[in-house]
Amino acid sequence: MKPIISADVDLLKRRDLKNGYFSLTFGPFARAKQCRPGQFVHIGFKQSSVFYRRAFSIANTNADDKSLEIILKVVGRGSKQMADLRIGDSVNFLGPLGKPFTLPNKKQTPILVAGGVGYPPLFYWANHLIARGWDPKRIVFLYGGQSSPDIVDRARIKRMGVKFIPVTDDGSFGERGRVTSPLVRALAENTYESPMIYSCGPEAMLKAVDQIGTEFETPGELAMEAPMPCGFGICLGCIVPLRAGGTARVCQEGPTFSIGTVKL
Amino acid sequence: MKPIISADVDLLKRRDLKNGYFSLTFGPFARAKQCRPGQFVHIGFKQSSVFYRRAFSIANTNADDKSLEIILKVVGRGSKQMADLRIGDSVNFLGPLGKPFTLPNKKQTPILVAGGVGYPPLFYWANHLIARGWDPKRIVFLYGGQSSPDIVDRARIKRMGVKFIPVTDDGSFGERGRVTSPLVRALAENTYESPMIYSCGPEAMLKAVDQIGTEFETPGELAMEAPMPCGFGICLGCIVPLRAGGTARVCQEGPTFSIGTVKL
Amino acid sequence: MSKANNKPDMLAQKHMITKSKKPKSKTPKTKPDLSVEIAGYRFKNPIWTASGTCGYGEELDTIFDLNRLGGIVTKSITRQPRPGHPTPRCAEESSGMLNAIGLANVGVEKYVAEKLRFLDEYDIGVVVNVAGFGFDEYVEVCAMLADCPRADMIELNISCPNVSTGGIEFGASASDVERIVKAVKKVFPRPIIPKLSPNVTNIAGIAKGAEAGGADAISLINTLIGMSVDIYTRRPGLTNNRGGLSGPAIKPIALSMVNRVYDVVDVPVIGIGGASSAEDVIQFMLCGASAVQLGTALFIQPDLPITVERDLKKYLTSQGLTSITEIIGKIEKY
Amino acid sequence: MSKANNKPDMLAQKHMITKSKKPKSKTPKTKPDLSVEIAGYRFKNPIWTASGTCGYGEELDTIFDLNRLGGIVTKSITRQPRPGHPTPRCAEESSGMLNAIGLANVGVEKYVAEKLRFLDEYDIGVVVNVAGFGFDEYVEVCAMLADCPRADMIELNISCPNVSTGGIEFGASASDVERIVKAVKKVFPRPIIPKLSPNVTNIAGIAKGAEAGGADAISLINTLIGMSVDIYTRRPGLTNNRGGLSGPAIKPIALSMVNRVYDVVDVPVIGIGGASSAEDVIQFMLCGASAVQLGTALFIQPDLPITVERDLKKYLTSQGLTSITEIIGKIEKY
Ligand SMILES: Cc1cc2nc3c(=O)[nH]c(=O)nc-3n(C[C@H](O)[C@H](O)[C@H](O)COP(=O)(O)OP(=O)(O)OC[C@H]3O[C@@H](n4cnc5c(N)ncnc54)[C@H](O)[C@@H]3O)c2cc1C
Ligand SMILES: Cc1cc2nc3c(=O)[nH]c(=O)nc-3n(C[C@H](O)[C@H](O)[C@H](O)COP(=O)(O)OP(=O)(O)OC[C@H]3O[C@@H](n4cnc5c(N)ncnc54)[C@H](O)[C@@H]3O)c2cc1C
Ligand SMILES: Cc1cc2nc3c(=O)[nH]c(=O)nc-3n(C[C@H](O)[C@H](O)[C@H](O)COP(=O)(O)O)c2cc1C
Ligand SMILES: Cc1cc2nc3c(=O)[nH]c(=O)nc-3n(C[C@H](O)[C@H](O)[C@H](O)COP(=O)(O)O)c2cc1C
Ligand code: FES
Ligand code: FES
Repeated sequence: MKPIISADVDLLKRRDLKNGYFSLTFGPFARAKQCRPGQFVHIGFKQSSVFYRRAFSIANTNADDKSLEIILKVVGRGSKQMADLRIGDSVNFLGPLGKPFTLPNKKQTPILVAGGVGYPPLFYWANHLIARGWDPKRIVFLYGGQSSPDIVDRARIKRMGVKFIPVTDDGSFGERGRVTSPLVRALAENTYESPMIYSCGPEAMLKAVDQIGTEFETPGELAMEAPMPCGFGICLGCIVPLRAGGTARVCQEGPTFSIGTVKL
Repeated sequence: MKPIISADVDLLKRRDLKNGYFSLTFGPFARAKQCRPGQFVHIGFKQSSVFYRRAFSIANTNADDKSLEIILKVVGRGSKQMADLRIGDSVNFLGPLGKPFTLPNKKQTPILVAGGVGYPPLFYWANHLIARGWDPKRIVFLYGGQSSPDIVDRARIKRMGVKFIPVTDDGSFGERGRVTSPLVRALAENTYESPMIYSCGPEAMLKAVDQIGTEFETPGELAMEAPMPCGFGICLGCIVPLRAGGTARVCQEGPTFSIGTVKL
Repeated sequence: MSKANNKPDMLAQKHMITKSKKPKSKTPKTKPDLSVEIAGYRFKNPIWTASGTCGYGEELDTIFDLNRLGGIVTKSITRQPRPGHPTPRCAEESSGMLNAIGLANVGVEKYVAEKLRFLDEYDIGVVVNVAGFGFDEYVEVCAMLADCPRADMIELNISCPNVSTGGIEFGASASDVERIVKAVKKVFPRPIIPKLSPNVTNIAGIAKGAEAGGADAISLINTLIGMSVDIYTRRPGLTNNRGGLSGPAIKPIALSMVNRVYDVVDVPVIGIGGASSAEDVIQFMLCGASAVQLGTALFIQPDLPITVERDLKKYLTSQGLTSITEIIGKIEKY
Repeated sequence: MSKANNKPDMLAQKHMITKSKKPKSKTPKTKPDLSVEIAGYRFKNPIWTASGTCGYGEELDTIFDLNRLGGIVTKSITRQPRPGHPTPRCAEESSGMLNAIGLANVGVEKYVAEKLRFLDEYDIGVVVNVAGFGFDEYVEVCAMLADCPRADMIELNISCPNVSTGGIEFGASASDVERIVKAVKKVFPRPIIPKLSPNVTNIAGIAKGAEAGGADAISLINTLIGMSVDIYTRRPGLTNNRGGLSGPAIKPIALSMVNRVYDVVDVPVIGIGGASSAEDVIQFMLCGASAVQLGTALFIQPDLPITVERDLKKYLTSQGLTSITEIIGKIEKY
């Protein structure tokens, strides 16, 4: 059994999360059970105006019906095409791809730092940790966006029972400011025992999180993005430079990288 | 007001006529009222694996709701994509294009000779003639196909009340043989007063009809097909050679040509 | 079409493409200005239609008002009328098409008598594309157009790959291009725009040849030589076996060549190749084009020029620019 | 990797690509035969993967069994390891993409020590693609591969347009190509396949140069030089400014060039450029290719080789053919 498959899946469920965000659930995907948070699927279209596949973080899976959820924001042609899919439409999944987040040890406090459309893998990660026996109350979920509507899917986050700290640039929901502010505060004030950061979001945010983690000597992992022609390591198109020298492929050595690894 | 428009229309109705045939009704199309039998629309897709538009004969129009029907057979990528459309999907119509059939004079007996997917413009034509006051019983509708399922849409044809003469290669519906046999018979036996032929179908059939018309000195018009990059006369890609020398564009000087005009 | 009419200024007046005399005004305008100047003429916008993809203009005018165009480049004309190659002479490809129309055209005489006259009514730049099967034919046809005031400029199709006896040979050699441009410049008093073939090793060299010959502007690219074959009949997709590839497929190649040529010549460059949107037109202009011809895209979206015009204005406004000329060649290379 | 191993016959035995000795059997087979012979070797099918689009094989093998391939052409290697250009080094286009990876690779030493070894386990033809920044580097790298029995053949990337100091210069001149092929033939005892650049005026002439130099086969095409630009940042899509266009967009150009070369050389031709289906592979073979490399299409459909293999068999059966070799060059031109 090859670990990665290319398989057609149908759109089973479509939720409009408003403000250009959509949750799409596809299935059945034979590798749903093998998927791990931090990994992604590379999605190909039948009829398309885009040439590459598009990568989307896995936002959830259901081992029973082998379904897989992604959450996206419409920003260009590919995401538009995704959002325009209708129930029953079929796309091609290539996956699961990439290196998942690594589990914290039981002493550590997972601090999830999501920015905008970086939310999906962290939702999956929180769910996964809880399923693995983590106390939801011990999972810190920082979630930043420009404005209130950018903090999507709140009901589900609350239902998980994690320590949910929303932050918006304009203060229209949660704390006003940058999502990195409560992070810095928590680390500076030693609010949580052995913090371990998991972050996904815009590059500028990841860069800040990387600096913060490095400064406070807090371990963590960043889930990165890059334009991905192939998504599984053969094109060398998605590289990032490493601090230690050389380069790494985001799709293969990533998308999750330890804090301090990538030259951001 | 420009005679030809490019306009987005929605799929309003979709009938599976079996055996790969589909009837698709689109609208609203602002030029529905200006359309005439023999004309076609050139259809463009939003998301597509084909590059050109695809030409489809107008099979009917409804001036009230500005809808337009086409009937197609799935034979390749473009027609497949059409057949896969779902209610509410949108395509782009360019049209109406091409030279319509010309009206017979009141003494003439219109003999419509349809072969396979050449049926749609002739259905429209019969309807149109009836609407213009022609006695349905004086309209002869020869319709040939390989086998019974190729004679689609029979109920509607019967409802029109025309003199319907189906012909199949294998005799599974109507007369056995070629659709040209009853045509030759009718012309040889002078069955109808001042016959005027209108035909659409595969090239081999049109060639036969052209020969028959020429031989029996019976006037008529053939609706032709050709691969059409542009559909409105600017690419010069759809030419046919003329008997009188030179060439004609099927999309512009056609698709309807008088019998004896084109070198078939 | 008397000789007396044959003055750029009068022509320009008549067709509203004014010969620019004074420097561009510096006062900010409310409406973004799409006009561009090429070889001493001002076109109301940089949107032209490409030769062979807009006929002689009549059919396009049944879909949108031709006056909306900056310029029209008519189908290549030759000395004699030509039926072109037998069908199939077009073939559909991924994001593009092959064609080997074979220079079907009405011949220069009928062109001047009928086709050019149709354009008299329009306030657009008329660029007459001329093709030939030999050095002398080019010169002869251009000379015949000298007295036609409506022929604002000539685009010299030295790059048509479809006819084995002509076209490509000129286009592939810098010295041939220089020679032919020099010769037609002598017989045609208005601007000459050689149209370059992309099927060459060194497009910059060819462009320099054209400039040395006296080209007033350079347009590129024509189609790339391509082929297709039906796997069941084993027949090529075109009766001419080979044809020219056009459409979005070739846009990256066209952008690269336009930019190469822009970097080495002083005359204006006119971009052609796969442009299908205002974004594409802007890309060509950033790479150095002063105007952009829409070709194959017209087959897919015939009223594209109207959309492009609107979107170009939107772009300028969004970028805080007042004139489209501000973007010409403004790519910021690494 | 001792010298003793370095015999075609032993190699062939080990990797099941048998050196063909006897003429093809004429008895009709039930199973269609996809095997092809190139430069004295028999590949189990004509489906290869193209250099730079399949890495060194490891990743592809996580998706399908590499053994299903006829051959693999590994990513260009150079004398020294190279990080390549900074990102962005790929850009999406209509039916294709631009890349200027910049010959990122592990260098020949690590390649031989690690990457080539991985392929030891597979019964496929291994074609090592070699690039260089000068005449001497090509020769040096090829010489270092002479003693690696797993390097069944070398594909010489004389056509990489991305690195301004090398690549394109060789590929654009017939005499340069002849010279470089001659030189590497002296140091590498197995077949040499020069890979031609499409960015030339006369591909047939270049191919003849390669053949004169002793090429055992000729592969083409590499990418076409292209460019893109972001209209908001005004930055090129690639840090290298220009890159190579690949994908379905270039297939018609590739088919035409393959056919041109097939018509003028006697050695086998290997087709590359936009192939994305069995139909495409058949088109290349009808135009003269003895094998076809799948490139960019692997990014879109990584298990494509499996589908192509199945569909090639279906095609042969539907056409009443027993061997894929029966279609090579069998286009019926007008
Ligand atoms: C490993 C990985 C995981 C990803 N997970 C998700 C996910 O869970 N949800 C999701 O919505 N997207 C995700 N993306 C991004 C996604 O793959 C697409 O890049 C994104 O949807 C834009 O594609 P497009 O075709 O719509 O835009 P394009 O047409 O390619 O680009 C349009 C414009 O949007 C900009 N743009 C590109 N990507 C983004 C982005 N991510 N955010 C904002 N602007 C952008 C481009 O710069 C461009 O200007 C992921 C990417 C990777 C590599
Ligand atoms: C003026 C005009 C009117 C038309 N009206 C109709 C209509 O009313 N209904 C309709 O179904 N089609 C009609 N067509 C044909 C239609 O435009 C397409 O050519 C047809 O649907 C095939 O396109 P495709 O993309 O599916 O096939 P492609 O992928 O282009 O071709 C697939 C295969 O089908 C073959 N093929 C192409 N056209 C036909 C055809 N018409 N019949 C059988 N085989 C074909 C091709 O040779 C090829 O082998 C009309 C064409 C023209 C020019
Ligand atoms: C059907 C067709 C016919 C063409 N005829 C001519 C021609 O007569 N003369 C000419 O110079 N170019 C001709 N061209 C080339 C176009 O003018 C243009 O250079 C080329 O198609 C690339 O632009 P595009 O991709 O926007 O179409 C033709 C192109 C097409 C598609
Ligand atoms: C990302 C990428 C990297 C490539 N790297 C190389 C390379 O290292 N050496 C080489 O000879 N060709 C390289 N090529 C060219 C391909 O091998 C092939 O010739 C070209 O892409 C055309 O084929 P395609 O359209 O099927 O991809 C590369 C192509 C791509 C897309
Ligand atoms: S996307 Fe191709 S190597 Fe990462
Ligand atoms: S389809 Fe273009 S001229 Fe008829």
